[in-house]
Amino acid sequence: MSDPFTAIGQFITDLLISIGIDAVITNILLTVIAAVLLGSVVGLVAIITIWAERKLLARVQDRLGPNRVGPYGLLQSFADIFKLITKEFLIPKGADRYVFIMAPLVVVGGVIGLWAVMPLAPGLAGADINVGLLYIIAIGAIGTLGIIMAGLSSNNKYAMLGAFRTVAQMLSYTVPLLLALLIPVMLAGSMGMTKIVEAQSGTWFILLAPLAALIFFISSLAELGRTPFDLLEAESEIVAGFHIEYSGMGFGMFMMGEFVHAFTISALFAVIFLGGWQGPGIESFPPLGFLYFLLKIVLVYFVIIWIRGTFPRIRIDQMNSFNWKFITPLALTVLIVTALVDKLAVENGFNRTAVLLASNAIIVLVTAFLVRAHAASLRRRMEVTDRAPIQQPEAAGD
Amino acid sequence: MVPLSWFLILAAAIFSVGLFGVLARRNAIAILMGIELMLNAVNLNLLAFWRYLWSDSLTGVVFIMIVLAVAAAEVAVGLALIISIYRRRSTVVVEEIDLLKW
Amino acid sequence: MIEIVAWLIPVPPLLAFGLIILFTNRSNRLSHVIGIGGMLIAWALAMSTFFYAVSGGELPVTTDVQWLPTGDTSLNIGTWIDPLTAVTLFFVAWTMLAIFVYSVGYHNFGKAGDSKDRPGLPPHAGGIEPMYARFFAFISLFAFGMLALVVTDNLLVLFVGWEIMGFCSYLLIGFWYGKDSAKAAMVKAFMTTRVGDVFMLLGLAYLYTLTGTLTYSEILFNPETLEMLATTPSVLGAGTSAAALIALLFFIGTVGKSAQWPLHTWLPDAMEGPTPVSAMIHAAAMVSAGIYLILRIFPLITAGWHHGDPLTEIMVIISFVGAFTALFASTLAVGQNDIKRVLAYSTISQLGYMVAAVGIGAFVAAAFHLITHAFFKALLFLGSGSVIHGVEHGAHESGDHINPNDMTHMGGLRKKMPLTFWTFLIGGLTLSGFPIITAGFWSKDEILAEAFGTSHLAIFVVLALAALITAFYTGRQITMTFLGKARSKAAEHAHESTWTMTVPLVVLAFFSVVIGWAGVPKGFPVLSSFVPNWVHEFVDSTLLEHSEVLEFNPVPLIVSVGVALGGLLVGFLMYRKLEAGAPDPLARLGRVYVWIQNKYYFDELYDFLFVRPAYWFAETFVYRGIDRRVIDGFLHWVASLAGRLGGWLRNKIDIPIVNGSGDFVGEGIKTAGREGRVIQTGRIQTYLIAGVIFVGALLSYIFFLL
Amino acid sequence: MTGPQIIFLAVGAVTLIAAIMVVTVPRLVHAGLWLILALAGIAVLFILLDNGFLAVIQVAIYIDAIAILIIIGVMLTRTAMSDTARQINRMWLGAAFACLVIMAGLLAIVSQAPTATAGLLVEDQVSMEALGRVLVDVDGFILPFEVASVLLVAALVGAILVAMTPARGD
Repeated sequence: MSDPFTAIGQFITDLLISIGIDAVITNILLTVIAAVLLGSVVGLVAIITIWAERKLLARVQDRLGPNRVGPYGLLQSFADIFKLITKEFLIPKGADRYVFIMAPLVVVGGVIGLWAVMPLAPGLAGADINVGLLYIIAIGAIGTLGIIMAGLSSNNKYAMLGAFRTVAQMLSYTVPLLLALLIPVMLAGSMGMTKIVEAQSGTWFILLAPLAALIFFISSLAELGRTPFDLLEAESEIVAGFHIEYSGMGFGMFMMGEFVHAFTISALFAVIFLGGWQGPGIESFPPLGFLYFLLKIVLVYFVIIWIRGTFPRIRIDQMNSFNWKFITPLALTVLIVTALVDKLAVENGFNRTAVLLASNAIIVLVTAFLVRAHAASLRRRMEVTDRAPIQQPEAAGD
Repeated sequence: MVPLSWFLILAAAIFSVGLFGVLARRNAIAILMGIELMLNAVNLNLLAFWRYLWSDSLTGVVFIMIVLAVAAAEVAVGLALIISIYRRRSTVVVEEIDLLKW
Repeated sequence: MIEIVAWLIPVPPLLAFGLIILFTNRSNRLSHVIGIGGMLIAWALAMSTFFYAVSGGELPVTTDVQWLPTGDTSLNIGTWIDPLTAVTLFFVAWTMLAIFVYSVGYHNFGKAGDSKDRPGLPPHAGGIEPMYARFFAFISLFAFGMLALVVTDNLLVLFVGWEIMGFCSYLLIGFWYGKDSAKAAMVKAFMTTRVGDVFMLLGLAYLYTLTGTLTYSEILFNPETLEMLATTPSVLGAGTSAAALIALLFFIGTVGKSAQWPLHTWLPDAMEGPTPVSAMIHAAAMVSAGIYLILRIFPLITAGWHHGDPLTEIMVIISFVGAFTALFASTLAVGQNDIKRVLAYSTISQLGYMVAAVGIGAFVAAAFHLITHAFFKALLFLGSGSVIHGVEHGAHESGDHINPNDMTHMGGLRKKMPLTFWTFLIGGLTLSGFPIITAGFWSKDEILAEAFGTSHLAIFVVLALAALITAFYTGRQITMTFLGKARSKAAEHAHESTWTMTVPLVVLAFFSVVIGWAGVPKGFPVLSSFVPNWVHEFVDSTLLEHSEVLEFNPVPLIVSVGVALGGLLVGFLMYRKLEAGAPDPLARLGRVYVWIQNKYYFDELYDFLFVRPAYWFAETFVYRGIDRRVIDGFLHWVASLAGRLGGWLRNKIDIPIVNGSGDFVGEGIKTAGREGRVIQTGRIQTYLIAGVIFVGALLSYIFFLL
Repeated sequence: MTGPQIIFLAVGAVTLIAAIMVVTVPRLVHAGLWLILALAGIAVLFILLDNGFLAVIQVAIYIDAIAILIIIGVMLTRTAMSDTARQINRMWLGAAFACLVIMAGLLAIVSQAPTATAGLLVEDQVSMEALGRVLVDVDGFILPFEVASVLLVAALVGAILVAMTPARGD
């Protein structure tokens, strides 16, 4: 019982062959089964996370949350899904029909596609390719495409504006995200997801690269379009953003895409910075790794919900300047410093964790000092110009 | 195994299609798209040759990476130019951008 | 180790200058901390160098690196520490440090600034100087120039430091550029010293063409080079050697820098600057630099001359200029009522002593007097600044608006400003050469003894006379300023200055007394058995050819004591009972006094001789004659000629021939263009199609037809 | 017909059709979306050529960046040219002829191409590490690599400068 997943796979293969199916086709069938299974499970996860999110948000806001349907309102999400399915999927007049229909599919497909390379437990990963992280980046941006398609095809200016904002935000925050991801790649020496998890058998990367983890987390929030970066669907400004014209299951798909994306990002964070399925006892019983992985995902997801419950939304000019003037330069600095320090530390026999942590701490201190100095100068300028506004909101990305 | 010539024929076809886009489209952005198609056809060609004839060195792959970088730069500058022209002259039709004609 | 220290000495003030000018000029406190800190570091380095030198360290310490290759030769930059450098560093560092500290109090640091104060004008209500930080930047740069000049090992860097100081003195004399007089003074000082500097540069160039080097060790301490220079006839021919000509050119630089007759007129006007600047220019740095230069090139001046020989022409010139200046300037000092101007003329006169000493070959005596003079003159200037400061405050309090520099309005300040009085008294006595206890006595006595001992009686008499007058005006100044009764309300309300001003006074007073004891001449009754003539032995070791120590002779001693005491006494007696508003007792001299008060009309003479002819020349000759008539006329002639020629060419050649053919070609091209322009659609796509079809044709040719 | 050949034919057909749609559909937005499909097809062909890395890069750069940028460009300028306007210029017949000429020329050259079969790939030679090393190797491609990075920076700055809204009063 050392590797149950292989054993199960072997069992199914044997079963199919015993029925009399060709070995090649068996292999293909097995892959298809695994893919469908993984996709469905991940899709279903959304139902649970929606309930969890509503419940937790309610607690944060001192409310009860869903509590009518089922125990603790557990069946609330199912009720919602039934409602959405039974509603008509309206296609607005003048809309670009096929693009309009395809947009939610692309969004959900892009998100679920990410799970193809996610290492779930020791020896259990959809496809352990050597450019896993790059794949994540590439496929992760497909969602942007879906949003653009939705915005374009809706024949609605709010949808269009929402799509613009989304694209601007997502493209911008991909830069620090990529830079932050390069650091774990450097530390692990590979882009393969399994290799990255294995490299964290000793120390999790969040200890080696806390700043990278923070940058990754923030950029991911922006990619997700979650609070505080939820200006793509800021109701007060652009009603509901790109999915304003969607109803029924089309809207449901976007919702699902969003929640699954959040869940996926939590999983990614767990894999890259929290050691994935690493934990005590996995050598003797590998399925334990899956449990650890799930626990870590839940932990990160909780933090995301927590932030959603407590942070206000930022303005679009703040979103842009925060990215280009703060987080991207910081990510670059951290990348360079980590590369140098890691190389030198390993060569000179220092304790890697201590040195990297110290370098991160120094960067934090310097950054804090610079930010303080900048704020002081802003304040001075404000005093000089008296009550004149410091800064006109810059024109948005259009 | 796929014969090398299949790749080359496909690449030639895509290249010609892209060239047609460049030659016949009126919209500047559509012309850009045509150029992208041509570049991709070239990339396909390069990779096919690399795989079939020179897979012991990485020259082909590096060449493709450079093409990718150039393509990215080209699109960025090209789009910037188009948008700049659009702002000043409210047109993206290349036939109407003829200030320097005669 | 000591080599590095020598390199580092000028650096801190330069850094301080940069820091203050670029970064800290908004913060007065930070600026003076940096300025004084820089000077303090430089002082510490200079002291360590000095003590290395006097404690028997191996001298000279020298280092150099290549700076500027110039073909066959290369200009090096380096340091040179020998006994002369060491003692110069000693007094420069001390006096400069004192001046830096003194400036804090002088510019009223810590007092609130008056809103009416404007940069470029002295603060008028005792508030802080508006350009406080800038002042420290300037004096830091000045200190850099001086220290670089002292520690360098070649004449080129010496010249660079020299010019930096010239520039700084320009800035500092005109520090209060809002005053017209200050503006005029800064220009005058700059232009006058420039006259000397040009000659000095000529000397440098000449020296360089002859020897191919400007390094001390290769010229001044190389007997072969000196011999070569002494025997080479100069470009002037007629018996003057190259060495003499170069020395003369350098000496003219000194005349400018050290304000010797006839280029002395800028120095009294330079009193327009703040008093620390006066002290800086007249004691520690700039004028000392002039003397330092002729001491430095002493081997060059005396090339081919040996002790006991009759003086060479160049030495005669130098000693004459020096002695004349000493007497001449001291008489001028008598007629001045401005407390700082008296000191200015006194400085000129004392510098004349040193120049005269160099002229008669008394190297050690000149160096010794340079040191003592630096201390006591800095002390006197800072003391006078303290007095002016006190009287100014008194003027503010009593509302009695008088010129705070004018001694006729002072009197009785002894009680009001005791510390200033005692230190000023020490300085004054030192200046006049009060016997035994003061340093000035020993140094001046040594010069007189040298002049007497080497039988240059004319020089001796002139200098002794100058010493008498010096003692007289010193007595006059002290009496008018401190003794008797207050002759104005301002003087009654004067009070002592802050500690930052008085502490430097005390330090300088200490040195003014003590330094002399290092130079008690050999054979002096009683005393010489206690203290050796340390200065003579140490400083003399600078030179290759050591001078013999003169036998002790009581005549100059008696003369010296006599003139000092006599002068002081006469001064005291004459001015003891000076009443407010009463005419100066010297006015009884009649016309002579008027001449003295007007500085022998030298300014007017120069105005008449140089300035106005220059204006006239520029206006009448250059502008009207050359510019308008000759050059403009020529241009007009050329222009009209060109015009006429052009007309002819146009009518005969251009229109029929050139235009005709041009029009034909142009019209032809135009027609061709009109017909052919349909091909140019302006659309890249069209061209591309054409290009592609051509490429296709080419391909098919290559693959199917070849 | 082996598996890869079937896949190639399917993907190649899709790619070629997508490419033709790119240059012919009147709605530019659709052209952009077809472009994405064509680029994705190329990426799949890259995988068929045993270079997963370039396939992922193709997706990341062409689809995520370039294609989306082009679609944004289309959206930004969509008022300048309505989708019902003529999209093909008057000389399209000439252009088509020229393309056919080029295509014929290329095919003629292809017909002379060697009929090589793919050798086995040595895993070390396609690994990213090897690629990374050869890119910064002095004997490798460091100069083109650096030049390309300079080009990218220049393009970045230039694009911003060109597209920047001119300051008021300009």
